[in-house]
Amino acid sequence: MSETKTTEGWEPKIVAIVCNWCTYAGADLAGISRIQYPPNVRIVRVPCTGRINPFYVVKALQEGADGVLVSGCHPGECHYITGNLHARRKFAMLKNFLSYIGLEEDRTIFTWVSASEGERFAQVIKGVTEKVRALGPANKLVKKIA
Amino acid sequence: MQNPYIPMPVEVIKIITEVDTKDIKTFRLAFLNKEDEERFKYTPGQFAELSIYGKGESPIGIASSPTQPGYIEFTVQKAGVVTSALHAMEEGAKMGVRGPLGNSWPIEYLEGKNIVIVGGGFAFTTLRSLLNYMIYEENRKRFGKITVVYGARSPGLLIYKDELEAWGKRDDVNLHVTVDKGDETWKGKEGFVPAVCEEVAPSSENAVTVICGPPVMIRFTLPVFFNLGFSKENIITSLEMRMKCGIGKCGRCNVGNKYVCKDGPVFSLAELDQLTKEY
Amino acid sequence: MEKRSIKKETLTGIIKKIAGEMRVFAPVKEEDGVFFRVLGEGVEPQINYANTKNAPKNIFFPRTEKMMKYTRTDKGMEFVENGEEAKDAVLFGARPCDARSFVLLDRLFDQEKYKDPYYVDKREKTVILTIACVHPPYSTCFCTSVGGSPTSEEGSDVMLTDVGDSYLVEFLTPKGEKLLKYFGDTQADADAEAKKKEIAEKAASEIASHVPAKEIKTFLDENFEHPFWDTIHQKCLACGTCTFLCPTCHCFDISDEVKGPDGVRIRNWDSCMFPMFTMETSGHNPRPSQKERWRQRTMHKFKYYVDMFNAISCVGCGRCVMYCPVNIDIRKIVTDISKL
Amino acid sequence: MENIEKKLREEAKLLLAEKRVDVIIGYEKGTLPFTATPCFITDPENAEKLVWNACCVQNLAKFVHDVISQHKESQKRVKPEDRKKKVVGVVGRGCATRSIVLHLQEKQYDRGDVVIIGVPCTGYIDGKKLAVQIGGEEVLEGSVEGDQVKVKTASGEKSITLKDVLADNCLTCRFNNPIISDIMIGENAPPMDPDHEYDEVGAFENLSTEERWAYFTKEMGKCIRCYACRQVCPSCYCKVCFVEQSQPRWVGIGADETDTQVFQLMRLFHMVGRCVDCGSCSAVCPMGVDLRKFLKKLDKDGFDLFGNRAGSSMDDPPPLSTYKENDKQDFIFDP
Repeated sequence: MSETKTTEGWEPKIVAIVCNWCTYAGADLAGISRIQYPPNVRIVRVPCTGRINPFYVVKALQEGADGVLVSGCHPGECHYITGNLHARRKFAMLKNFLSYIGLEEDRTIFTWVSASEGERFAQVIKGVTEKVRALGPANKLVKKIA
Repeated sequence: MQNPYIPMPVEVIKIITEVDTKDIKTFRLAFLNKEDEERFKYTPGQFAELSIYGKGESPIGIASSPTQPGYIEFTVQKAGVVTSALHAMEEGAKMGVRGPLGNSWPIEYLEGKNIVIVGGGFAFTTLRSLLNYMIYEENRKRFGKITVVYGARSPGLLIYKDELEAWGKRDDVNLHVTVDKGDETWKGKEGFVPAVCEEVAPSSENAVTVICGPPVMIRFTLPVFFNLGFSKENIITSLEMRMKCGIGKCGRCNVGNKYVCKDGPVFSLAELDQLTKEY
Repeated sequence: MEKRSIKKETLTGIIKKIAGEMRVFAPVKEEDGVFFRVLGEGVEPQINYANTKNAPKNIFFPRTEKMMKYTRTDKGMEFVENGEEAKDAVLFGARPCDARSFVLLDRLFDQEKYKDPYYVDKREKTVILTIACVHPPYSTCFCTSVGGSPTSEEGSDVMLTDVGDSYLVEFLTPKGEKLLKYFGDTQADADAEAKKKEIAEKAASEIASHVPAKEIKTFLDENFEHPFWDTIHQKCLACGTCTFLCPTCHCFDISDEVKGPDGVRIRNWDSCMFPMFTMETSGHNPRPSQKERWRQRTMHKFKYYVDMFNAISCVGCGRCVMYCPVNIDIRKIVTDISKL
Repeated sequence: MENIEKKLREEAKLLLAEKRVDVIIGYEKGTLPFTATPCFITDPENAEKLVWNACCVQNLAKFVHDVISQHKESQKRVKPEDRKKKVVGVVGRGCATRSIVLHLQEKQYDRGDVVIIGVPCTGYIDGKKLAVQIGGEEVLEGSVEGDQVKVKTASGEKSITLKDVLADNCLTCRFNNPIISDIMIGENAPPMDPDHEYDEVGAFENLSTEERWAYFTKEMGKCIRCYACRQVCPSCYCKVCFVEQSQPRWVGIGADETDTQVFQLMRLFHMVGRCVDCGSCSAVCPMGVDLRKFLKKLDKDGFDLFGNRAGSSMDDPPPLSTYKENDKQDFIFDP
């Protein structure tokens, strides 16, 4: 960790794209239970991880997110039966591919959090924030204008 | 070097919702810089690029008349990115206008002649500009008899309702408003524009007809005017094309050896005959 | 007209010297091709090359260009400023066909009523140094068929001709003479000029492709509808390779981009080969298939441009012939039309 | 090869004459040396134009899709009882038939809409490799004689070993014989060298993150957004590509280099389980962007993770349209 890029006053911006039925409810539970977690995530709620176009992840990165988290129901618990299983394939490919073209592996993170896992949600956010913080501000694929 | 791509800043001073479906609105714009208003000297039939920063530009016919100083008006249907953004605007919003662009209705040619205006749907905008220009007190005597046939699909889709009423009361404008299908409150004509034109049967004697409307209306109206004896030189219409630059550079509105934005959009039928059928 | 003679080996040095003082665009070797690029320090300008892959039009008319900037305020987006103004520059190493393309583009971009300020500004501030083709670079070259020649001076401010052991440097315009000081004091002798004349004739005679480009206008005038158009497009991929590499294609699109509080209006190359080019918001497309698009491209180059600006909008560089992925050969199209 | 060409012409002529197909999509000689170009033959007499050689580059399945979908579109304006079927014949090498399999799996048309004249393939010449071999000179004349390529340039004649100029995807091709066909011309071609197909990807994976990023940005920096790669790709058949969608607009087209990176990245990603490694996109790119370096990675991962090779069998559906309960999920973050 000799060359970790940290900018003065910089806080990681993380976009969390989560499914409505499990992870979003999990986040709710974390809130209701007053479990503390870092304020670095912006949550985008979608019906199901199966609905997430991989472009969402790339677009978030291009618009300046330092990290993107995608989280849905655990396998077997999808509200739409198999949406997350389809998503799992997509994200396995996407994560490998983004890493292959030279993006830092920890910029994109995938996980499962169920509706009852408020604690796990907080742990995930903590973990993701730490990982992204260690990477420093995103500078690849980030759109600049003017 | 004057940069023809830079819009002039304007403020939306009034928004009028024209139709029941709320997807056609008239925007009244006032220039923020006085000198821009001077620069923007237009003739009925011309258009301008309405510019919403961050969304882009959209070419729209000017609906107001140069005889109405202090503002310009555009009647816009909500369709694409820019027009949707425009429809989301509120009075007081700032935007840009670039123009006036294109040629215009041939005012000089129309002078001293009887004029038949035929409009359908919301394509009536630049015809309204022309009509208001002609009936302006100082201009009225320059033109002969004025007949107007204007149609929309339903009463709720007629635009400029207040003006229609005012024009109807004038004895120097022969106005016929029709709808494809009326409703319980509608007391006017029912029927398609071509049929009404046939019924009204304006004389072709020293007359010019100016037509603007959906392609299908134009297609069925033209034979009516041929039968009435109008020559191709005396049937004038305005073309629509996808445009970007508005000044004959970007190439997309190129039809034959003309650029619709620069050499048009107004063409007589005689001129259109010379043009390749690619519009 | 000033004429100088320089030793061949001094040319690179001269160009580098100019590049030290102003922006120089020059052919530069990049991987498997030669491209016009801004000549950076330590980079060798190519002198003995056939022709560049990209046409130099991108210097005056870049693939993407800022037209204006705006910014978000409390009252919505507000205009901030125009795009950047051009600086004095030199375009070195254009081939006569490419130099000629600017004369054709001028007719569109530099009109009396509407000047395109972005193009005109850069064009006016750039001196064009052309290297005459002593031999036609490619067998696909057909400049002589469309009004040019391997030694055509049209569009050039300075022309360099390899006359054996030296370059004959001809300063053709006052703009070109601004560069006089870089080219020494050796006046060109009559010998060099005679040599050049010889070269011009020889080079023109070596052009292998002959295309009846001027003869097809009458056919095009009358045959907007013709079965010929029904098949030429079949294999076209509807990509923009031909139009993007063409030195005279100039169609563009204008679009807005925003990020955070900043926005720009930019223009980008567009292509009549793209289905979306003429697609209207309503869904109506006046040129609904590749057939109409190919007819447009052919007509625009060999008829409409002639009608409008009295010149064929093609300089015969052969790039579209060489790089079309499916080998749609404009030479063949023109020749086939001439036989109809 | 000549024998194959002769038989190909005979079969094509017969198919057209017997009206079993309405058009045959094949290759004909181009106007430049070493070019063969797609052609559309409707008249049996013109079947003579067909060629089959190492200059036939493009994946013709693209045109099969285009012709059939355009025909179907045009039939929408015809009364149901008057609608006609159009059968397309196509000269199908291994990769083209893989694309057709993919089209069939993706329900783009029916098996009965296409008649495949299968041809064995020994690879095509990569123009860029050839250019390197002859020092960037223009090819004035050229021919392929056995395993030698004879080239004439301004500086003289040269003979090059065919294998040295074959496209990379051909050299390591696993499916150089048709997957499916209705008529097979000639014997199956000998196998190429598929054992090494992922060598390049493996080497690239071993580079550092920054090296990979540098390469990606360098390659994408060449792109001029002419979309030739997309247009030539048989798997890119969306009616409106995401690049051209305006509401919402997914990706910009100019100002910033990341737009081009994102365009390429997402187009490439759309090829998961759908790229047949025909090499057409790389072959047509006027700027020489190394697209295959990235596409091959998707192919490799698709096989490693899901055991799928795009279009290699009618029974093996595209991997992203299906799933297995026990798919690997070691990438899932577990705090």
